[in-house]
Amino acid sequence: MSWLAHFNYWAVIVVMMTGLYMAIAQSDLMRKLIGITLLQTAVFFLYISFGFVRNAQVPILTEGAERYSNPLPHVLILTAIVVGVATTALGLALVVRIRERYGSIDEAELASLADEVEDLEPHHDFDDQDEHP
Amino acid sequence: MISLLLLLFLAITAIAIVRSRDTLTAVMLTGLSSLISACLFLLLDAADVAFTEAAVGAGISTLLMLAALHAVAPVRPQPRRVAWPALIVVLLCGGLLAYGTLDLPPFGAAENPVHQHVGNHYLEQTEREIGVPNVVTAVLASYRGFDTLGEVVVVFTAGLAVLLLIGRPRRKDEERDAR
Amino acid sequence: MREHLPILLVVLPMLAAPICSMLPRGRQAWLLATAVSWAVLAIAASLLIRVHAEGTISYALGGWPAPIGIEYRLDGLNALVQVLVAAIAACVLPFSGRSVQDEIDADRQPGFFALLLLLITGLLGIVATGDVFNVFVFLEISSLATYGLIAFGRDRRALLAAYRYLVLGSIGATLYLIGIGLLYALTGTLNMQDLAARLPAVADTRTAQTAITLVMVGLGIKMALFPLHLWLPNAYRFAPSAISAFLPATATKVAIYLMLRFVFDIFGVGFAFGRLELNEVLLALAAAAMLSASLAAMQQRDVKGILAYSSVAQVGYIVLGAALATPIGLTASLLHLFNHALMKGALFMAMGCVMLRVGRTDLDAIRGLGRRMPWTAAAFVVAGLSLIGVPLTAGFISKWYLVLAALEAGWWPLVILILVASLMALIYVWRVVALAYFAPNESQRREEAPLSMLVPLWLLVLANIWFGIDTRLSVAMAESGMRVLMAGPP
Amino acid sequence: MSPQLLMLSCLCLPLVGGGMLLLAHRRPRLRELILVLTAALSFTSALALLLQFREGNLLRLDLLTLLPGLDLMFEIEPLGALFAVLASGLWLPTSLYAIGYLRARKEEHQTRFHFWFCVAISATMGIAMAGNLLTLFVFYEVLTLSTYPLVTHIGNRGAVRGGRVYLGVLLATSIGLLLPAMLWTLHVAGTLQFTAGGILEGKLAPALAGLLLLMFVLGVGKAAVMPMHRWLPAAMVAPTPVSALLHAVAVVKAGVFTITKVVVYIFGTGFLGTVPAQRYLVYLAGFTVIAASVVALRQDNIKRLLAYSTISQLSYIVMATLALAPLALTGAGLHMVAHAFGKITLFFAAGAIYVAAHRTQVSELDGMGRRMPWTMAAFAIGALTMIGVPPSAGFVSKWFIIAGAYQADLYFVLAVIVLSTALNAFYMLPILHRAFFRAPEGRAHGEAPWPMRVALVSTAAASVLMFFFHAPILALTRSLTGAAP
Repeated sequence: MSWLAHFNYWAVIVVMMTGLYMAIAQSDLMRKLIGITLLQTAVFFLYISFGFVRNAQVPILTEGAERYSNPLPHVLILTAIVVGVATTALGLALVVRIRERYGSIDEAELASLADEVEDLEPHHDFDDQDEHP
Repeated sequence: MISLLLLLFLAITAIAIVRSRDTLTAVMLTGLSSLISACLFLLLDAADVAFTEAAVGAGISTLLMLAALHAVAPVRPQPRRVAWPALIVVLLCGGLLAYGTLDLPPFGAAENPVHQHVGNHYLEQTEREIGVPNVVTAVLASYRGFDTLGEVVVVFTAGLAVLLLIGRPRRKDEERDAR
Repeated sequence: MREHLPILLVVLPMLAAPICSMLPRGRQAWLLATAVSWAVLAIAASLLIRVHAEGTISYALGGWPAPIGIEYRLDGLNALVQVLVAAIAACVLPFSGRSVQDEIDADRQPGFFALLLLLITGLLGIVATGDVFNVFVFLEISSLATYGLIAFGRDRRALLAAYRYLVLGSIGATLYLIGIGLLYALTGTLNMQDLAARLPAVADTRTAQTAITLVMVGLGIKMALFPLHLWLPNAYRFAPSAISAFLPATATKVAIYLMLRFVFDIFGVGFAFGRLELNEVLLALAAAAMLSASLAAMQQRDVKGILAYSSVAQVGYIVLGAALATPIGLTASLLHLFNHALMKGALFMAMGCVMLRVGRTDLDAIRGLGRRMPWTAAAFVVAGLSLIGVPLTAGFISKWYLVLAALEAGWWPLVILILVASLMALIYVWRVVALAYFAPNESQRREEAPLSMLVPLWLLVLANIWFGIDTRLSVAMAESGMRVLMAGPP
Repeated sequence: MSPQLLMLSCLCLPLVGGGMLLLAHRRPRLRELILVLTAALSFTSALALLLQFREGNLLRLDLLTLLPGLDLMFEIEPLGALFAVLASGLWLPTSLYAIGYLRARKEEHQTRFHFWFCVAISATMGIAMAGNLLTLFVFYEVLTLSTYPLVTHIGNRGAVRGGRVYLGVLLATSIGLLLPAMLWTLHVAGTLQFTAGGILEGKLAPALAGLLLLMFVLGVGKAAVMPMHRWLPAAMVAPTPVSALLHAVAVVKAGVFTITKVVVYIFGTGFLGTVPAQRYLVYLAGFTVIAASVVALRQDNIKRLLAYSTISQLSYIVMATLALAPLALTGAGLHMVAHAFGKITLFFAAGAIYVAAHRTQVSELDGMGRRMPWTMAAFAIGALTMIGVPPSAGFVSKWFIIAGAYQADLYFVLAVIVLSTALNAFYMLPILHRAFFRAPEGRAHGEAPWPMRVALVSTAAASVLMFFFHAPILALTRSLTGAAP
């Protein structure tokens, strides 16, 4: 039973680590953000499961209810969801701008682009370079 | 039991996302995973969170991603390569978390410390102190109202930053880039 | 009014930000932001004085007492950090007027200043609050504002730097969130004081150990602790001048403050350093940071890059002092936190002046600076001497304490390490100085930066000298902060 | 004037003068008047201070608290008073000399030059009067930094390279060795106050004390004990007045002064006698004496030759100090003064030759004695001082060192002195021979401008006078050994 009791945590950890892996390893900038979203979603679940009470009710006070789930994690996660989506939005805006000015959103390519420009003409505004090869 | 199945499904979705080659698929699957977790939240008695996750996580977030994907398209398919250093870091991190969850209080038990201290106060006192039946709303708006204010500021900050990044015509940049 | 000052400090820039963003002209936004920053400094200073006179100030937000509601709690430590943040802001904002005019499109300037105010709000909020989740919310405010501000850099690589910081910063914040989630699951509270009181009962669990590790890693990313510093160099390098002057002096410092708070006040030294021996990990990382980042700084071709890597090395110094966990080590750490803000602020501001007049900050742009911009170059020299740790500058004082702390703890190798890193600082600073004064440059035209930039710059430079000669104030402040930390969990 | 005010004026007069120079930078004559006046006033106040000290007044000044428990404070003791008078006294002729030199060479940035010179002198005063090791260290670093713009004054590639070595060696040794040595001392003794009899006795194992002493001796790069001597030849790119006052007197003497202070007031000669490793440092200093002389033999550039000669002569002083014999210590104090007079004269002469004849090499000096009789006569006196022949000051000091070495049965020191005297003669006498006994060649030229001549004649005269009237100096240095029984 002990391992079954922790099964939900382990499943969540798998999701978390999948997200983390995407954010670190995948070179497409969009996919990194997807990874972060995934990571955050898993964390939300973690919090909510902390607040869960078996055989209890949604924390809306009603007549006759004995037990409620803990409302505090819900509150925290409501905040965290909004914060998460705000981060995603900003990240996406950055990706769009990067695509506009570099013509690519692949990390490996971007790194080589930046180096290339630096070597060619180190002393001028880099923005002057043509960005659509 | 349903929740366990859903969780398994969520994990499978996550794996599918990481293995997907096409970013559009990944985005759609992310939306799906948000929906699954919204269902899970509902099963775990978190109605407000479930609703928000469905609306914001599965809805707005997916929409934003689709819009961004449209703006940056075409995106080349992701090569299937395993980045070993990252994998090792991730496995270590996951191992640590798994280790850490071993000593967590039993899942769903009413005697857990979480339910004894502050949380209990909210449940017992909200009716008297706030007078709103929905405890989540009470905590959100009053007990921890400052967090909510902070949340609004976060949204404002992100909105402002996004607007400044892509919201207005950027003639200067375009001139610069065109040269 | 007086009792509401703690919250007013945070809310004032928060409310000013939307107004600022709606102003039609950049100039007006700048004036408003500057006025707000000065008001914030005045409030922060008055709070610090009050803390010293009356002891810890606790402010219950919304009137709900501590564990139920969110609490702002100011003691000798965070009141000091608040003053530091506010003072740097009050210096950087007047300075930013001209450089922003030069570097940022006119129609985006009000937004820029609004974001800067939000960044200040976030940092002040993190420092003031006594609630670990509230920390997360304000951490995100400051982080999002930072990502946006870095992206304002003219160089297109600024966008990439901002993006990379966003990814790493979000991972850091999420790890922190998991960490405090685990703590919450163990104790049922989010209030720092309450956590500290309830943690000892569950300290033996694997969950608590994991939680502390996650919190430290999350904060490690935010404070750019080696090897989690990879986001920092490019972020500082490509950010607009005003931002690269503001960030190193404040953002990493606030993250370090938070780490100190967690280790000493919440977890307690006995747990974090005694049982988990995190201090040894921290010492090793600090040492690695000092050496590797100094080496990297020596290889940079861009002065802002040099300064950025040097910042990573200096984080190592600060962590080093803290990891010794002795009164004198902590004093050294806090002193260096304060002094490093002064010197890095000044150095990056000097680069802001160069950016304005020359348009770039690579080593070639520095050639002949002594002739062309004598005041800027002189400011760089003095602040650079402070960074090296030459006597009569603030840098000397903090390094003196650090070495003394290492000696006291009997860590001989650390003494050598600190001195070697100082010598490396000598090399990378002097490379710039030599170019500024001895390298010929075709243009010998005098083109000094405007007074609006020179005055704040020299204010910081003089502070470097002042706190190197008269150390009563800075040492007393650091010691009062140290006492807060050494007192440990209540 | 109260003694405290006098000490403050010693420290601040050069700074104030420097500030006024900057203000008067558009009016060269006024500027130079200010310079000479400042130098004269500084000398007067240093002299007054010395007199006060001899009357037995307690001269102590707490300026401010740099670190808790560690003040920036000054206290006069015999050697310091001597050093202050020496440095400020020689500043007066040097300022005259510098005015003549810079004008004749039509150098750029003359105001900047004089300003940094003033700062350097002020730092030297700080070193001379320092009452604890921290104060000494602070002014030591200020001296390094303020002389850097002087070394690189010419601003060409060679000057920059020389400046880099100069700053690199001096800062690296002081941060890398002197600072940790000082912190170690503080850690062990709990104080850095200069105290008669030392502060370390009984607090440090002899083996560790040896290591600490090694850190001090090598950490004080300004004393140019090998292998930390490279900066001194490098500093010769500086204009000659800098080499003359700073790199023959102020900076290098600050180095040996620091070592002497550490030996006498930090370790205490009594305690140091029990430290076995101290003997090896005597050998190191002796080796430096010989090796630097050998290198000097092979130099053709006059200033480089003089630089190596300085390295050698400095190690005399270090060696005599470390010999720990009372008479040798007296000799060390005397030699500080004697070498200062002699070496500054030599540099003055070298600079005069450069200005008047544009010659920098020994091999170009044929017949110079006839073209520039005053200059070469002064040069001869300086050379005799270096060798230690009567009637020059060098004889007196060497005599005391030899007597001290004999007293302490240090035959190694005796051998070194004898050998190096021979070596000194080998590299100095050929120059005199060339100058006075060979026919001049090339275009005819006269002496250097009069301010330079006045300066070099007066210092040459001083080094002869010191041979006859060394009693007051002797009394001072004697009281130094009295302070450390």
